[in-house]
Amino acid sequence: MSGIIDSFIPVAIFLVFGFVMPVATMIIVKQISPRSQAGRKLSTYESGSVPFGDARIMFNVQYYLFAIVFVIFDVEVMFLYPWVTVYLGVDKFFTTMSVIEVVLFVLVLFVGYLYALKKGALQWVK
Amino acid sequence: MDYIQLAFDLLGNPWIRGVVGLIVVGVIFFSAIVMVWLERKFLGDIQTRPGPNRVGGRFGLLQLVADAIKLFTKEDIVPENADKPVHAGGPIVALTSAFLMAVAVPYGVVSFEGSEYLLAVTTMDISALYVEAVAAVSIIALFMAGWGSNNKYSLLGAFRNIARMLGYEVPLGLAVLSVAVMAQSLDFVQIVSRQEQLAWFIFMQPLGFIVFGVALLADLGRIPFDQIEAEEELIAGVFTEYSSMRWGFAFFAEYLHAIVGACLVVILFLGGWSGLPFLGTLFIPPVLWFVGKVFVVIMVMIWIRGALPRVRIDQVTDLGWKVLFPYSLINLVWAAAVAMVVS
Amino acid sequence: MNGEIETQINLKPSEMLLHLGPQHPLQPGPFLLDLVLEGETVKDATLEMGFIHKGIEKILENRTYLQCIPITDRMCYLASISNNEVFCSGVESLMGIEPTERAKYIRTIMLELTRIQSHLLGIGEYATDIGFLSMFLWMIREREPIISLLEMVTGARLNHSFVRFGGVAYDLPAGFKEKTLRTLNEIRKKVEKHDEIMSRDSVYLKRTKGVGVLSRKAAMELGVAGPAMRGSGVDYDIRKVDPYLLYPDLDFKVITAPNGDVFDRVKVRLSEILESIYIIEQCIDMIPGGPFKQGYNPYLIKPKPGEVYSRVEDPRGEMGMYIVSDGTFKPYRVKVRGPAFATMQALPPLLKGAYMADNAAIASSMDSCTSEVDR
Amino acid sequence: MNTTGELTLNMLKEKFQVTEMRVESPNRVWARIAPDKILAIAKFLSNELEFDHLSSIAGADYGEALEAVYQITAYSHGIVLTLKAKVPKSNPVIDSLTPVYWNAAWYEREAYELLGISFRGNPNLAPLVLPAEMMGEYPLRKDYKGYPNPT
Repeated sequence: MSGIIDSFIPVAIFLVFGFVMPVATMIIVKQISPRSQAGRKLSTYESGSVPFGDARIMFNVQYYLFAIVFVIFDVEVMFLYPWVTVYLGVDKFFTTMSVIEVVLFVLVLFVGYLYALKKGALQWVK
Repeated sequence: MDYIQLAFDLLGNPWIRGVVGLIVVGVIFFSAIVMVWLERKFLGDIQTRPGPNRVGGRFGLLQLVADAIKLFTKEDIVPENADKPVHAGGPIVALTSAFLMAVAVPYGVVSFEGSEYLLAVTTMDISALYVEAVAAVSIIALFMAGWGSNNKYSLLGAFRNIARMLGYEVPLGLAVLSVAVMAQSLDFVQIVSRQEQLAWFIFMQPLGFIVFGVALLADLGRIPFDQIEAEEELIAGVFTEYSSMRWGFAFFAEYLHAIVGACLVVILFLGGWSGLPFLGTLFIPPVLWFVGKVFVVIMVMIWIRGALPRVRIDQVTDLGWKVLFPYSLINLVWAAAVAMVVS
Repeated sequence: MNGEIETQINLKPSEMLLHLGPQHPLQPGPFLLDLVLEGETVKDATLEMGFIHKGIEKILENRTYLQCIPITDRMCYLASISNNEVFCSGVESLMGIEPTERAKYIRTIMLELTRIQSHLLGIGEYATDIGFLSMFLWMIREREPIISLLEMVTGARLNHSFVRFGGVAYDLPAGFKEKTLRTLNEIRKKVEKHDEIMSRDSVYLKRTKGVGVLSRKAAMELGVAGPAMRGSGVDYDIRKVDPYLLYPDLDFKVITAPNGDVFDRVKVRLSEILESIYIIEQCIDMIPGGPFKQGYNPYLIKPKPGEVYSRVEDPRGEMGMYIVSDGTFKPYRVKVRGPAFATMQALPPLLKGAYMADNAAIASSMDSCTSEVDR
Repeated sequence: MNTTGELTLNMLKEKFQVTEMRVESPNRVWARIAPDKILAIAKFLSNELEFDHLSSIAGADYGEALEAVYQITAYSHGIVLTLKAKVPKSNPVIDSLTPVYWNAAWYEREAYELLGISFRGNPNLAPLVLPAEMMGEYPLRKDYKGYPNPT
């Protein structure tokens, strides 16, 4: 147990550093960079035109479809991670069984993929 | 000699190793600077122009220093209707994600008085999974940047980023998985030592290497896949509204990701820090092997950037879902079969 | 300027109005392209011009004929010799004179050199717009010797002001023939190489084949000009249809391509470069001696009252000028019909229904020049 | 070629009672038409005589009257038919050619804002190259004094 914690202590240090360093740098930058008072500099850039409407609109559902398909497949991939380290386990029977199970699993995954493909969920709509 | 021994012992303590490991941040920052310089120079060569040649002598060695000074002294502008915390958070999260990736990457081994010491900030038994997980955080970082800016170009870029990255995370994960199947471990150190026993995994599963390489390029957003920053379409994509060092962080995060990505390619497929077998008698320290291979991978990335036009976003998602995903599944089955035969 | 348009537009909640311009990396010059986007698809496009309107037609009315020539350069610096040529040939026919035999040859060679360099830059800009920066810089490198050749003859790199009424400003310098032949040989080899890249690279083909298709019928209806038109399979070239200078006697083909997509438009330009090289090589061996301009005082030009419509094949298409003379030292009215104007006009219908990502490819494959539209 | 140009003019003369016309050169023919007949003539030209390309629409200011000048050409032959239609300056209205030639739209917009010739039937007669606040200035008219102050 302590081994795992030991390996993640540096991660924690890096995490803290990763948040502190940019913030500290930005504080320094704020001190040394010039300020101008022009108001229009604060408007969003839109090729020199005045922006029309809000950028945060109801966006095309297409992007969400990709996300949903992704969630399904990525979770399935996650299930495979523990399997890879143990499937050559103790004896031949165990190995055979685990391989058969995983082949079935991947097949189901693949059928799901084919379904999504047929349904056009992965098709970029025009 | 005892001092060195003592130093190694001290580095066994995770706290000390973590703090000392911050040097790695400096090192990869420096290598990012080198990579930017290399990219400009090498791209210049490809495009028959000199590249940077004004600051720092004929080779423009100090160009990046000049750029950094410029970024530091530029005004930091946040658009008035931006979501300020999200806008500020984007580059920071991207940078942090790059740092967290760098933690788990081992850079080689050092032999000292008969025993071998690993050059890595931390070792963990699931480092492959861990690196992939923290790498995926950068998707959120880019989306934060795009959404927070309240700029239409940025938002389009952010959505493109999501659509693209999602398509490539799965093949990328499956490619890492195939390596793990062969190595019987998710630990980078184990993966490298397994390659020393067998052969480099690029020879064992070339398909996996191709899938991983393409997916990695897409994840990094380098040129055939740089739709989120496609200049002629979206100005600077998600980073349109960034200026000063805020933009600098985003820029650096991109290059840090590229370097760590190159390290991953080397560790997973090119045998890590192990030398070429037929050069066995030639003594080159493992770290140099590692650095050399990373260098080669980076040069190939730059070369690809010089040689290819940009792919359209729908073609990108098509490639991810309809080509790479089935191939990565095939490769997984292949890898599992080979692993069973080998063991 | 865009105020009244926006009030007319009713957007659906999922649609977004995106301004491309007047300052956008895609654009060769400022114009405003308003896109209504749904996701990544362009639902509607409106184009507005006039950000750099220079009033050249009005300026020309207030200059003597000779003073007009440098002004015509400024319409589009990539085609300044064709702009000179169309103005001068119009005034020549008003005056009832002909350029000397030697001047005809020099003018033809210069026009073709202009075409080559304009196409090279056009293809280069287009290449950056599809994210192919290397090709842009290669094209710039290839263009450089051509510019040097033009500079060698005219003394200027871009705004040449070289053509005169009944002749040209200067004679060809010594060694021009050898240098031209040598340069063109190199350019031909390089262009053939780029042509090979552009017809075999699979990523490039995916980006351009079948994108922005302008059918033969639509092209004729929209009245686009030059390579954009020939890329749609219409063999319309002023050099053949309404020949001027030496073109009736020269041997050359009108390059066309059948499909009318982005790929074909660029392909036509590449092939036209090779065809232009061939034309110059024909001319350069046969340049006769004799005077290079008519012997009269160019400052005192006073054509008879009348009007004329002269046209030439600009690198971008049909360049026409309608000149009215009232018998004084200054033209009464000059109307410029630029090829870019016709091409720009066809852009909004072409963009409708395209991907946002293809905008850049389509717009720059038309190779339009804002400066000329806003003359 | 010469005959084709002349033939065209003769047909115009028969059908539309055009009186003032001339053949300037083999490839250039010229006719002055009544402004109310422009649309009918254009339809006739494009449908029956293969004049399927509108090169440009210019305008000119002749003191008391404005003139719309049409250069009508073809993709298949090199004849440029110049049609001139005089409209009074007090009420410069003429039919738009957009039903026949799609690309007339922008030329008409340009002539409209620079010279003030109004084209009846143009779908979007908005200023193209001038800013909206300069409408009504008509810079290409001979009596234009400059904006905002003459230089």
